[in-house]
Amino acid sequence: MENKTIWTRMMNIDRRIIYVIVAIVMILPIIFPFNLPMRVSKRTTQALFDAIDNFPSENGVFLISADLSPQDQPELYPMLVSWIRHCFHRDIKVLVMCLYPTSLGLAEQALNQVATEFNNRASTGIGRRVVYGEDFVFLGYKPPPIVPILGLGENIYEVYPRDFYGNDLRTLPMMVSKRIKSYRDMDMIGSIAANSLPITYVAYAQARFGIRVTGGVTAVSVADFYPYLDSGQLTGMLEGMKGAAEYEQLIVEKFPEDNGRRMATEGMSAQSSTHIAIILMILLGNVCYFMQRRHEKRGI
Amino acid sequence: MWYWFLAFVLLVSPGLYAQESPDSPAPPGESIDSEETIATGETISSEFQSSDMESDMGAIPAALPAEEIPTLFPPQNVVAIDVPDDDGQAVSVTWTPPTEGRPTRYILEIAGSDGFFEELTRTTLTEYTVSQLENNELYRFRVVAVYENGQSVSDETPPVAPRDHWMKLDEIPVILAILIYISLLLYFIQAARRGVELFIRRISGLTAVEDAIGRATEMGKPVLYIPGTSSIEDVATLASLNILGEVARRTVHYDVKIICPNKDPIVYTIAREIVKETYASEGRPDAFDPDSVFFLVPDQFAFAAGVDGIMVREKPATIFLMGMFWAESLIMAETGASTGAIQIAGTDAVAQLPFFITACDYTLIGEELYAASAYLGREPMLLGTLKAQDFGKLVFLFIMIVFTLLSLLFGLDAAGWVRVR
Amino acid sequence: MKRRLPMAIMFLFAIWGGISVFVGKTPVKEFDNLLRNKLLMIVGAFAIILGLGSLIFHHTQKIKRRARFWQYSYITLFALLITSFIGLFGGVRGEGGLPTIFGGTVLGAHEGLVYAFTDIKEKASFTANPAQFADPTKAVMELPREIPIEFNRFQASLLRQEIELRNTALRLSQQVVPPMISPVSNQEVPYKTDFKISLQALYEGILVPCASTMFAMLAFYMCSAAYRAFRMRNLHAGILLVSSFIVMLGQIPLATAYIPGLHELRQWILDVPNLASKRGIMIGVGLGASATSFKIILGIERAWLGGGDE
Amino acid sequence: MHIATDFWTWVAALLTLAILSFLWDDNSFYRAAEHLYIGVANGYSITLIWYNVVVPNMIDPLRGAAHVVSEQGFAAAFFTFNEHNVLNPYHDNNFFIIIPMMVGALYVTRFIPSISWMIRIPIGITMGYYTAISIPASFKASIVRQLEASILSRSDFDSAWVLVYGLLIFVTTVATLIYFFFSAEHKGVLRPISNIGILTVMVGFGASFGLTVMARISLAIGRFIFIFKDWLGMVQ
Repeated sequence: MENKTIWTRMMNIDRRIIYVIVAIVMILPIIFPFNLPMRVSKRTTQALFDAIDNFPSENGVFLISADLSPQDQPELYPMLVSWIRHCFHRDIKVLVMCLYPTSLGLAEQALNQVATEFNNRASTGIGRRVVYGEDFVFLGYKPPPIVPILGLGENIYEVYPRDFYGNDLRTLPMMVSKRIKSYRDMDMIGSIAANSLPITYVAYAQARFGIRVTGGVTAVSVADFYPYLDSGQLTGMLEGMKGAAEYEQLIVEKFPEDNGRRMATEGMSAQSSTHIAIILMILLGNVCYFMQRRHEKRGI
Repeated sequence: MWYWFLAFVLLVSPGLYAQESPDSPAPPGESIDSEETIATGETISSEFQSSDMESDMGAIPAALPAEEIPTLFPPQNVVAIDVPDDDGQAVSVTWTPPTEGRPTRYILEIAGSDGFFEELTRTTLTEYTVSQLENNELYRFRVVAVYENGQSVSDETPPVAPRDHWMKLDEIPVILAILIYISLLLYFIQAARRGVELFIRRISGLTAVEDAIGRATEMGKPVLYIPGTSSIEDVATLASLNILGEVARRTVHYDVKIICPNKDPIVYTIAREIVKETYASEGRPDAFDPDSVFFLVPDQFAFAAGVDGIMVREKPATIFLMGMFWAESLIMAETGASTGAIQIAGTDAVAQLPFFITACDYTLIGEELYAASAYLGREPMLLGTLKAQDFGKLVFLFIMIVFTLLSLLFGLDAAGWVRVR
Repeated sequence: MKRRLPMAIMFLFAIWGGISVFVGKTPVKEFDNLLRNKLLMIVGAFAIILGLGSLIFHHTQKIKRRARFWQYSYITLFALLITSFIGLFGGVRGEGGLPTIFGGTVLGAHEGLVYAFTDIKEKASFTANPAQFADPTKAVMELPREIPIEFNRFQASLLRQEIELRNTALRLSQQVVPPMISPVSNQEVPYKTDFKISLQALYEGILVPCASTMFAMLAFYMCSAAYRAFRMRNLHAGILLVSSFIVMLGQIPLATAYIPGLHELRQWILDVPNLASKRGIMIGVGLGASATSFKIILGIERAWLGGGDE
Repeated sequence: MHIATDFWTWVAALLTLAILSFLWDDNSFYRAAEHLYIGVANGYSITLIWYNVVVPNMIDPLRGAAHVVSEQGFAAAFFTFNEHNVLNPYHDNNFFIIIPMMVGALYVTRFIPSISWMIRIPIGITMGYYTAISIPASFKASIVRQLEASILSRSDFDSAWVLVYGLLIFVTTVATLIYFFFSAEHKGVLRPISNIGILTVMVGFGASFGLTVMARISLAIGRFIFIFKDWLGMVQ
């Protein structure tokens, strides 16, 4: 016991102490938030924003595959909300579908939230009302994932004869007026997912049907997607909460009337403090390691 | 009176109008009341017109004031061809900008067998792939250039019919690559059958497997095997199931209990068969506990929660995390590490590898997972495929280097040779 | 027979899968769609029976054997039973026969007609495109208080949409809710909240928080993993440490704003070494995965058959 | 500060705390939450499979077919013609759907030992089809397209930075591939190259880890926001 220095003990610290420190560092900024400057990444966030902003025909069609689950909600949900906002601002038709049942509630909530936002604003005379069936359609869920991914390239009405609410899809005004039948009638697929689904879209939807694909992905998987971004298979993407915060900023810059809640921006301060804490802990861990090694060498 | 109603319906629903206009008994000029005609006539390019009104304009070029046309130039070289080597229903239309003037956008119009042109889409680009056409029906196209102060219509294309093709020839690079790879595979499998000695270097994570099971025996504690959290469609799951067979064989040998919770019902079924048959083929069918391989839950994090519980309560000596994983990887790996078990992980999920590397004792990176079942089994035919994998990489490297040289030295578009749509 | 037949069938379907990718003829495409969208899905649905059987067996065994913590198995079994009962008989969002929504605004669907039991009293009329509606004759209707009224599906979905909007707004803000404007009449609608035990409520009240919390625990696990594992033991560990350090710093808006070049360095790491390593691994994985697929199709790798008799 | 009054918010908050308590140690609250979670998640997926697969793909077509039989006689339900007057054996309202149902039912043969081998048939079908379509997909996305992206061209040499980047990516990709070469020991000339390869891999993993930290922290933040805002009402 006597040769256990402070460094050794620090190195083998009970992991619960680490947990407590992390919790404190995370909770404080939530209660007392602070604001931080931000820089928009060109290749990812800006590229995606520009792509949606420059859909070839006005009234474009954006298919959002919302495959977020409640667990990754803090990161992905703001992205979904931002995309829908951007589309509604630009009068782009939005199709939302889910590949997993766990996404249904959140996807519907996002659509409802943004629609309420726009309609409340419209009631004060700013912007326009958005209407289900004319501006957006919620397709719902159809398993397994490969079925809608491939099926939508052929015929959307075979995969989704009815939308989530049970309407005959062929009768919805937006589907009729835009003559939406398959990927060829859509401008881009946006895949919001915590896993490799955007790559699945690249492999199946893009490879087979040539539609542009973009991703809203958790920061964890960002590194995986760089090869695809580089080879042009992905048209921009959003990197986790940071990307979502950047996108929120771009939307407010372009559409100053937007007064929706900016959830990603809110979370970024706790984000920064925790990062700093982790960095300090890693430094501390290394200092302990080196001190202990020095101590050992001296001892022998 | 009824056709006023019809006109109203047509105006509020452009899609319907597009479909019904050929059958409409009322001539277009009459079906729209005079006020509307004047409004649309005056505001061809102005902003306040609704898009509904504008889309009607494309279909009624006759309403254009005639004297404006000569000052505006139409799009040139409108060409429509059937999209080659596809599965049909699509025609690709391309055109070039007018010789003079800058149109704000183009309107692409299509005419089917009835001969009426109707608006298809509006775009700022000079190409469009028309989809959802009927195979083997004839279609004609024309492009309207929209200017600030009016429109100009191009010539019609000759009729073209979309066709479905037997072979999607645009996939030739893929087909070639697959063929090359198949022949490599078959060659090396044959070589292995003939008994040619195939050298495979030591893979450290794999040699650790034996030691780890040995340790479990010494401690008298079970082995926990997680065959990934994906379905059977994922090849990594199949690779993991192959490794499960090898691990199960060793657990029978050392008489160690194996615990294998599953997330996917089909994977569970196969995993159970594999373990059961391994017990049978090793001569210990009685030792198979039907409750050792079980189905837990199809939900990702419920599965992680359950596995965490198993880890802290059963305290396995060795934990295998093999196959496809998502975010739950570190939840399981860290909990496993806190129980003091030896952990061997393997996945082709690049995003999860860093966590396995930090939290596990050994990690099979990417294709090492696929190599594992061949390596553990030491079956010559499986080693043959491992060799083919290596030579596949060599071929890739060779093409990559040679094509780059060709491209740099001679300025050839070598990357284009392997481009797929 | 017991091994050859399954392998032959497997091979046939593999050949079909291969053909369907490269052949564009319509009949091939149509059958492939059918196979993928319908038949395989039907086949796969049966596997869940096995899964459930296993789950129930696992827990009843535990209770029988009085294994450690066997009491908790009752929780799982009861939760399973109650959830599936509510789901199967009450519908996903309370549209089934079993009452799962109490008070407030209730909508139910049956045989294409949607009944509403609501406090909504309003006159609905439609002037929009009649083709949207299954039955245009039902376009005008009176909605008296708490009497079942027929909506067509589209109207009902719009109404339900608005009600969900209200619920969402309530949940999100817990404060004053904007007035509910009926999509049917464009007039304000009185509204009161309800209490739900529908499947959707179970999902939002139990599954969502549990899943999010499990996922959130990762933050803690990552910190402890980083503290223990990120030490400059050797060159490899050092490189891992340095690169993650830079990327982590680059995530902080504060750091990128004040440390010159950090943003660019982080981007460089992601663009160059990260790209190359991922590409290298990916190519290997692609080859390895294809080789495994080939081995299975050709019957070299037959672990899925188990061992057993020929 | 106004604490939530909604029943489900309380359930959610208590479950959140119960699961977080696992960080400290395994305890009865966690065990209860875990078992509840597993039970509800299973029940939820059964219901979804019922409504999304069983009802639309099995019950509805059979009901439709039964209806056709009652109106037009037995043959009509098997031999339905499509709009081109071609025999359509896979029409929706058709007893044809019984065939895949029977194949699926083979899964259940596992409970009957004498014919339990038949379970391999549905497994084989699923595996055969999905492994086969995975080959072109992975060749296209992970090999051919990556090959195209890896090949340098003269346009990459427009500026010095792009050139350096391009060359570095090229060299490190080659090195990574060499590292994963199993046929030869890492000796001689392969040694330094494969070392570069593994270092590249480590930089990539480090980057992944660094990026992930952010993602995971976001999630924990989301949970704490729920506790302090939605449940306790401490934060606006």
